[in-house]
Amino acid sequence: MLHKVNTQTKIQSINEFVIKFANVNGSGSASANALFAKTVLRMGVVATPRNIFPSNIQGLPTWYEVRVSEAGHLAARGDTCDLMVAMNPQTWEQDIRSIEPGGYLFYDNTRHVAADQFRNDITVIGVPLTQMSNDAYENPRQRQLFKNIIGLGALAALLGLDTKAIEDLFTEQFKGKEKLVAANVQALHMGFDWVKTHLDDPVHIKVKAANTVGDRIFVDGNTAASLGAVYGGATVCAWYPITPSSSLAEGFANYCAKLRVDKETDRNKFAIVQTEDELASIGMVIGAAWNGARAFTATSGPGISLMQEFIGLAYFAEIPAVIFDVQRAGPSTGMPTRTQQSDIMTCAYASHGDTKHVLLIPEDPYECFEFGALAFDLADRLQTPVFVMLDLEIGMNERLSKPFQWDDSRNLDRGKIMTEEDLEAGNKFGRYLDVDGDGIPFRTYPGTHPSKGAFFTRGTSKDSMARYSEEGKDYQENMERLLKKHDTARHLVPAAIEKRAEKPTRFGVIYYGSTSPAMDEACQLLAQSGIHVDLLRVRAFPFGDEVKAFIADHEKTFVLEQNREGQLRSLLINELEINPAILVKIVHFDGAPITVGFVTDVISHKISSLQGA
Amino acid sequence: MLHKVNTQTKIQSINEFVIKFANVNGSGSASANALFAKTVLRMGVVATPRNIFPSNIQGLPTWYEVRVSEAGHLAARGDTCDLMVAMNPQTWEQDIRSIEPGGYLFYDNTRHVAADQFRNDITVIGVPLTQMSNDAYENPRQRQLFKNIIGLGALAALLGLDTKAIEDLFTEQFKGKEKLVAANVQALHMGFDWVKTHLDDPVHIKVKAANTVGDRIFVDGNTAASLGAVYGGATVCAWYPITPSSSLAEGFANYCAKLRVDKETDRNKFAIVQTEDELASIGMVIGAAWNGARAFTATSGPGISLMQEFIGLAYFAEIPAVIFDVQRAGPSTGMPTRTQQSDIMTCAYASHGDTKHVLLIPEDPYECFEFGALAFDLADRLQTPVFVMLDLEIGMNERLSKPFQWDDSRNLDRGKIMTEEDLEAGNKFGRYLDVDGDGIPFRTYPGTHPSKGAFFTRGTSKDSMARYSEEGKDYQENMERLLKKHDTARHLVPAAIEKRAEKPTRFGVIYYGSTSPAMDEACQLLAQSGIHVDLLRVRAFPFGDEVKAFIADHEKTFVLEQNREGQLRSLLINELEINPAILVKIVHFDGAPITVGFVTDVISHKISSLQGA
Amino acid sequence: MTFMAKPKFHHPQLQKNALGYTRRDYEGPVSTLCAGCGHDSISAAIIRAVYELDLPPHRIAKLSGIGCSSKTPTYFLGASHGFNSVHGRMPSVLTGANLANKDLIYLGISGDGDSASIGLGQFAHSVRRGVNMVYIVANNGVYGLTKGQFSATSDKGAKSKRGALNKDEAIDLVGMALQLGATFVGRSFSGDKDQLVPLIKAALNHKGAAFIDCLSPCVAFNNHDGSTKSFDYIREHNEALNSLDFITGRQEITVEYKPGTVETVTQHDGSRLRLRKIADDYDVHDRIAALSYMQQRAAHGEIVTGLLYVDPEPQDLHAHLNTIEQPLNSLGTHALVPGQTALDKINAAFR
Amino acid sequence: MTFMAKPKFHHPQLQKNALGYTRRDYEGPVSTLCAGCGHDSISAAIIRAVYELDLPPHRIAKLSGIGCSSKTPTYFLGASHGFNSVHGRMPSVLTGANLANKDLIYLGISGDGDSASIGLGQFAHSVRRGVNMVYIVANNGVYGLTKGQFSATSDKGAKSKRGALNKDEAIDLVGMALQLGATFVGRSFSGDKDQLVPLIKAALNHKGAAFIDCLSPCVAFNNHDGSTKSFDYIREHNEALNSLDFITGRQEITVEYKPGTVETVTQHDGSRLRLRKIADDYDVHDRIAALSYMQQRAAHGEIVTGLLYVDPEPQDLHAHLNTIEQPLNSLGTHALVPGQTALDKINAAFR
Ligand SMILES: Cc1ncc(C[n+]2csc(CCOP(=O)(O)OP(=O)(O)O)c2C)c(N)n1
Ligand SMILES: Cc1ncc(C[n+]2csc(CCOP(=O)(O)OP(=O)(O)O)c2C)c(N)n1
Ligand code: SF4
Ligand code: SF4
Ligand SMILES: [Mg+2]
Ligand SMILES: [Mg+2]
Repeated sequence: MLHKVNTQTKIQSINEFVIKFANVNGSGSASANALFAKTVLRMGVVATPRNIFPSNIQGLPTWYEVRVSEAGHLAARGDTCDLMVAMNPQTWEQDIRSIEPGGYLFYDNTRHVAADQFRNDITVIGVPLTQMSNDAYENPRQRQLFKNIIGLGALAALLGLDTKAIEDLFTEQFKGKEKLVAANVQALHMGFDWVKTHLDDPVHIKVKAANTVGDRIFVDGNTAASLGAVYGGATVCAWYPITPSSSLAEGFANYCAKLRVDKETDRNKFAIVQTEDELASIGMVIGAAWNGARAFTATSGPGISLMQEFIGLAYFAEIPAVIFDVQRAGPSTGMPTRTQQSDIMTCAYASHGDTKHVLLIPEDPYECFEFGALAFDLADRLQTPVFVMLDLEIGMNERLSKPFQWDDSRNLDRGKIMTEEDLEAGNKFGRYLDVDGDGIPFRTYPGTHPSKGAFFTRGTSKDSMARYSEEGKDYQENMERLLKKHDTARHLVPAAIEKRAEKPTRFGVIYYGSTSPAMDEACQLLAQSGIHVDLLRVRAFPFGDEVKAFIADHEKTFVLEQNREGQLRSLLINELEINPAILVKIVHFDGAPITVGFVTDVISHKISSLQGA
Repeated sequence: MLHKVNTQTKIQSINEFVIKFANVNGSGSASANALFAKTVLRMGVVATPRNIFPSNIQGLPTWYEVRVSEAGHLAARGDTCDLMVAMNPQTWEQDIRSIEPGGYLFYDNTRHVAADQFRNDITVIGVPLTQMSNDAYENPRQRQLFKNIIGLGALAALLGLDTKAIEDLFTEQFKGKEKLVAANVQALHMGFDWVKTHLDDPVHIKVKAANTVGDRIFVDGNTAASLGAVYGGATVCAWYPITPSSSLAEGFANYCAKLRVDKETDRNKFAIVQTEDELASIGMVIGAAWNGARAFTATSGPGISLMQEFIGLAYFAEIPAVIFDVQRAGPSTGMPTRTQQSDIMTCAYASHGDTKHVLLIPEDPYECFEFGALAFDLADRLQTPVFVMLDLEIGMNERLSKPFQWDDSRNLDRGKIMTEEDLEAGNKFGRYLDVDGDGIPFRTYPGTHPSKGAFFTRGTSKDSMARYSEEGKDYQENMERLLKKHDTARHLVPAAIEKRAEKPTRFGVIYYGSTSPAMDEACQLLAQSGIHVDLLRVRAFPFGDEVKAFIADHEKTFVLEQNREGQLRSLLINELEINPAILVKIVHFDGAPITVGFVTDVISHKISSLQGA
Repeated sequence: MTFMAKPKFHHPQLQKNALGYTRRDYEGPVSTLCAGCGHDSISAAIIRAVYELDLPPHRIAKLSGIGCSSKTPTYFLGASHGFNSVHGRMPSVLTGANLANKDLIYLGISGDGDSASIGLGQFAHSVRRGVNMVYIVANNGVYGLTKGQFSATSDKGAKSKRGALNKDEAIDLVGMALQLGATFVGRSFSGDKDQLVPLIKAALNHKGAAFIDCLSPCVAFNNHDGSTKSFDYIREHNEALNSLDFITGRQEITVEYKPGTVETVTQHDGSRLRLRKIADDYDVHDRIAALSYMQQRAAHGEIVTGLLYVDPEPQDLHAHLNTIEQPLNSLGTHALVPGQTALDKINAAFR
Repeated sequence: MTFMAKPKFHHPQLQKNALGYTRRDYEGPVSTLCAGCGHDSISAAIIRAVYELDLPPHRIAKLSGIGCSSKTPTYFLGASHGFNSVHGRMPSVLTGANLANKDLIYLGISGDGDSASIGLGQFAHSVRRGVNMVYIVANNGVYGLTKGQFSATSDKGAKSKRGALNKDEAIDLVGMALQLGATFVGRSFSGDKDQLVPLIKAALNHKGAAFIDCLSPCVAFNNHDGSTKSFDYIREHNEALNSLDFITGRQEITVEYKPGTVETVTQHDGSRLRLRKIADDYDVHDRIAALSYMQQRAAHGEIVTGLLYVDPEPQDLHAHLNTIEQPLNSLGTHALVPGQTALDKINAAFR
């Protein structure tokens, strides 16, 4: 039934809106929600979903927010939605509050809700989902599951979704289980028909088929990164479960099972160990990498903290090790299911003593794949730990992304390895000799040659021939070579990407990682209101010359990040010797993904106050 | 026998010289060496010894370097010495090399050394120590031990040491074992008499009684810090052995055994646990501190790395925890018996996520005591981890220091505690409520009240009433309060100490910790050559306003530190928003203590090149 | 199947114990665990045990690591201070807390992932130090909170919900605790309150390292066929060694049993554990025999439950450290700070 | 007292083994340990074992943690790659190395502090995973390198050099290894080469997790009266279970023994362990009995040495993981990178 509650001008929109599903976790709503997003995509309209879920398994509130945008915007728009599918009584009040004026509320009116529980400025659509489901099904599990599908059917009718597309998705999902397909189709139409029968097109937000998706794929960053690890030639994965990184390791296991089992023998070209903790994970990675396999771990903040001692060892003993850090809100256990970019400093300077590490910072699933593979080449070339810095927002949400690409002529770059043949040929080998002037020495794999090339690896100081040494000179030379190596890394890591504003401007913005869609869209909005900023997306540490040049080119550069301290800004100041006065810190760190609204507001404010001054 | 080897002008000096003993570790030379330093001190002349020892137990080279300085200089002078006591054939060559032209070599000529093993520009004094000892003693252990005492006797004769002072030291050392006293006195005179009989006063370096020691005490920093912990009211110590921090925990145990055993019951007012690792150490400290005891651990770099996760917990859950970090050369295992100041960044920003910690940085044993006690008050007041940053140089070497002082009217400041009475009186309690606007909330100890004041402590996000919360607003408010608390800390920690040059200058120097004596002396030397610099010794992080003011006051400020990266400089730039261009990095990081020579040279060079420019 | 129900009591909530507290005074906020989770039954058993022992709730400190199991301290004894620390490290935090104040009762709650994987070292060392505590592992053989990976107590050959087989040897925490010198060792099942509640009561009165391995099925991720930690599997393979009555020093023993079938263990504080033996030849004071009995039965697929070992005269860490009677956290300036006079002597020794 | 001597061989150094190597080819640089340290004797035993087994030195990887014991890999097998990692974490590094290349032999050297204190968790988990390795703990009951603190294997009641008494329960690594499923478990004494060398040889040929607890006195800090890890104490309390001959598959058995006194265990690779039994009723294949025997004897103050347990058909981690025959570190682009065609399919699945 439709409550007409003093409706204001209704929001009218085709293919540009935000819908939010408020659910209880563990209630089986997730798959119906995902169907919604996929259906929109199948209709050729960009849809970007975000899961907001608690750190618990069952019974607490979760939300699934979908931004539908024919214009192609992928970012979280702001704190509000246009249509709320309110299925969770626990959060009813806050859910109602978050609807835009003129927006819509969709709810299950099986249970009566008093009139004062609504708002006057929204359109309320009640559909008796539970009742329909209970009438149609006996089994409690079925009742629960099909209620969600009935709801989807109702939404399809209200928003003009292509039911054929949904039916196709059922067919793909339940391949071989035709009965299930039929049952789902039936439930879908139950909801659809109810709306068509009882309501008179109350929702003026619509999805219309379009052509903005193209060949893009819909995938989450953890899956993409795990595939990157497969293509990067990783054979050893040692990991310990932790939100939001577990699905990266689990994704690797899935892809390996598909792509890396030897056809003839049915045996595995990979080894995956779920370890007892993060110390063991990174220890195994280091052991495997020392022994010539490509190895990685995936973790999040607490794991990074636990790995500190070992990371220092890998730095000082010069062992390639790839670490995917899917960042979440810290410090400590923090908010395990919320997103943040707050491990930047911890990773860049990980471990006691003087260290400096290489970070790769992907913006989306495409780069998760690309950097995921690249990390292994870089680690081998540089013989040092390489961090790939994802965050929960990129890692655990599916989103549209360029399709993955691979150059089949590309070979794994194993870096400077001295082989048995090289040794046999009499090549001089000193494990820590800087033969090429780039700070990167040669290494041998254990077991290479019966009498040459063996060396002892240690976390203590040594001379260039890898002999234990407590000589100040040996120590200092080695430490300086490591700095040189870090400088070499500057030229190997992905360069920052610049986007110049249409009009010349004194203002630049530096941003990175999951901030990217919000920044891109905000930049357009700002330009529309006459505010122009040049953009630089940093993709790695150490920073290339282009970063310094960009900053030098602007009177003020805003550094936009999702942490409290402005950690990348600190890195920029410290490593590029920048005057802090010209780098303006902008931070968003409440654990929710940064929104277009936030970015637009804060930059326009900052600029107007700077211009006022 | 005295080899007169083409002697140049001999070094002539009274009470100003460096003597170095080259020994093999585990050979029992340590106590004779210490007697040397103490004798000089007893003669009223300042003597500062440094142990340079390997990371092993027996058989490798060690050195004991003593700077004798009536002028009172405590720093390492440079890489050379005036008199080398060369008792270790393994290091003969480098030992000979390190003697200043015109200097002296003292060696055991029982074994013949070919003439080409010496230098032409030094005076060589051979004394048949082994032979004398073997002639006089049967037992191999006695032979070994008394050889060292015979050597001391010979040196006493050569340098003019007061044998009475040495004899007194024997008497004190072997109180109640008169036989040992007599035996040692005999050996001493054997050496003394040999020199008087066979040599004609070849050494023109002398020690003469003076009056420059005053009431100062001769003690190492670890011992001082452990005493600080006793006076600071620490009752729980959880530690794991690691060089160079073990003697701090062991010192605490010693003092507790003396000062903290209940007379009546013979039971302990302290609990010390040698844990299974550093994670357990910091975990116990956190548990004890949560439960209202003052607790600490002592460790070094690798331990700090292992503690990272727990440190983040203590920060976020706001638990006082005192951590003594006796720094050594990193990264990784690095050089465990060499000194460095390279955990500054790791400690200041310890753990993943956004964190910021309080550091206290003592310069000498006096401040080790003072800050050792103060750390507990600060930790309780601020309810956060407090690091006391020693280093091997301060921690493990005895040196002259002001005597320890205590104000008997001082009470342990337990910070904001809500007691049973407060709760009973109806005071409102919310664990994370910022009632006073300083960011510091009240806490209750577990078990305080039957029905009020209990709360749940966690590493996850919470609201101000300590209830679990994943709300962005609660999270952000809490994180901002923590920043406010950090700002409050600025006013509570020891202020930096400024020493203005005699003449106005454009140049300042910031330094800290064990760099202090070298800087002080260098400052005098520079002034003598017309170079004036103002000094600021930073004693804590966060930095007080005086630090910012000092930097603002100077065109260039040199930041002098013992690490590769210039870590304190990074902190200054980052936290005070200083333009890096005005902070000049000067680093010394080969693991040896920074020397006067280094500081003088590098500052005069930098200044002349700046003035040239 | 009472063990499947959420902790709802059939008894009147408002009956008062000797201290005048109702059972509600021992409860906490509503649990956020899955409906039917074994862990909630353990919480209920703890509430009952503490209530029945007439312990003032605020004199108990609850500590835990991270995991679904480690969340439970939020849901019981709301008037107690609690500490949800970091993953696998509850034992050290508890040890420290215990050092600070020997007068509280320390209840450590952990999971199998928390204690047998990441926390194995801390578990072992806290036990061998004899920390006076009740250490309960809510053992479901799986990582609940991270959604169903094997834990180190998963049996070799056990099947995960997704069908993977576990190939690693299982860690038997009871075996470890016995080897490491725990002075009270029991195993129970969240579904068996009659066994679990007296076991917890006895452990709470034990003045040493008391360890209880409590099987506690995870209905979300480890309650399927092929799991060896499902409700059904445990019920079928449970072999109770003995059943226990816990009698405080104050209480009188009323019921009489036939000689031989009952053993009474008197603890240091006068409380008694009355064991009704089921396995006749089992000696609850023989650590070595207990260990080998456990292992033999385990090799036959049996899960032995009950009180497995107890030392009625345990020594705890405070005894080893010879600490004073008064809690360390109650000592003030006067007791702790030696003052300038002492310092003068110390200074003199350094000249 | 040969065990007191520095590793100097009475046999001619230059005699060649089947591979044409002399014993010198298995040595390393001069040890920097204290003269008389038990650890040096273990190094010597390793050198002899590897030499006599005709193993090419470079096919062995030596890994260790931190401590005097962990330094020893520098001093033997100079032609092997070595890895002196971080304190207590050798097991994970070794496991990773093993995963990368199953064709090398992995020799892990650790200390009692390294394995029983900080490294207990990694020790336990590497053992329960069945990593194919020889894991030797040079057990001196003390922290040598940090100058004499108690380690977790110090016996309760043992006295430190400074006179302090240890109050904590000792951790018995052999007991742990047995419980955790090690497939080869032995204990020996650095002073008893005749026992130690064949034990190491047998372990090197064992294709699973082989653990040897080797008592190895610290002459600097734990060789005094009151120590239970001194040379004298160990010699007096040593109870050898059996003595072992290791016979490779190639060798013939020549000497005959009376039936009953000798047991021959044939390993998977055809090598044989010939055990001359001293304790008659001891069954080297019964894990549970072994454990309880150990503990019983330990309770009587005896240190049982010898081969304590062996499974002649062990399964190792690679078997569990079903990895291919070829070492993973030898796989190249072709074997590992699926290429664009596969990617096209994957992309399609995401539309
Ligand atoms: C250092 C660290 N690593 C990983 C995690 C993620 N994590 C949270 S709970 C958990 C496992 C919990 O398993 P268990 O202790 O058995 O508890 P259960 O949920 O099964 O009751 C893990 C791995 C974490 N919180 N901290
Ligand atoms: C993380 C860390 N903590 C502490 C130390 C200091 N440390 C070096 S060796 C050692 C103990 C070694 O004892 P053990 O393993 O028994 O070897 P031993 O020297 O007795 O052979 C310790 C605590 C360290 N290197 N790293
Ligand atoms: S996931 Fe398992 S362990 Fe966690 S609450 Fe649910 S049933 Fe309990
Ligand atoms: S200190 Fe002990 S363990 Fe270390 S080398 Fe010396 S004798 Fe061996
Ligand atoms: Mg579990
Ligand atoms: Mg040891």
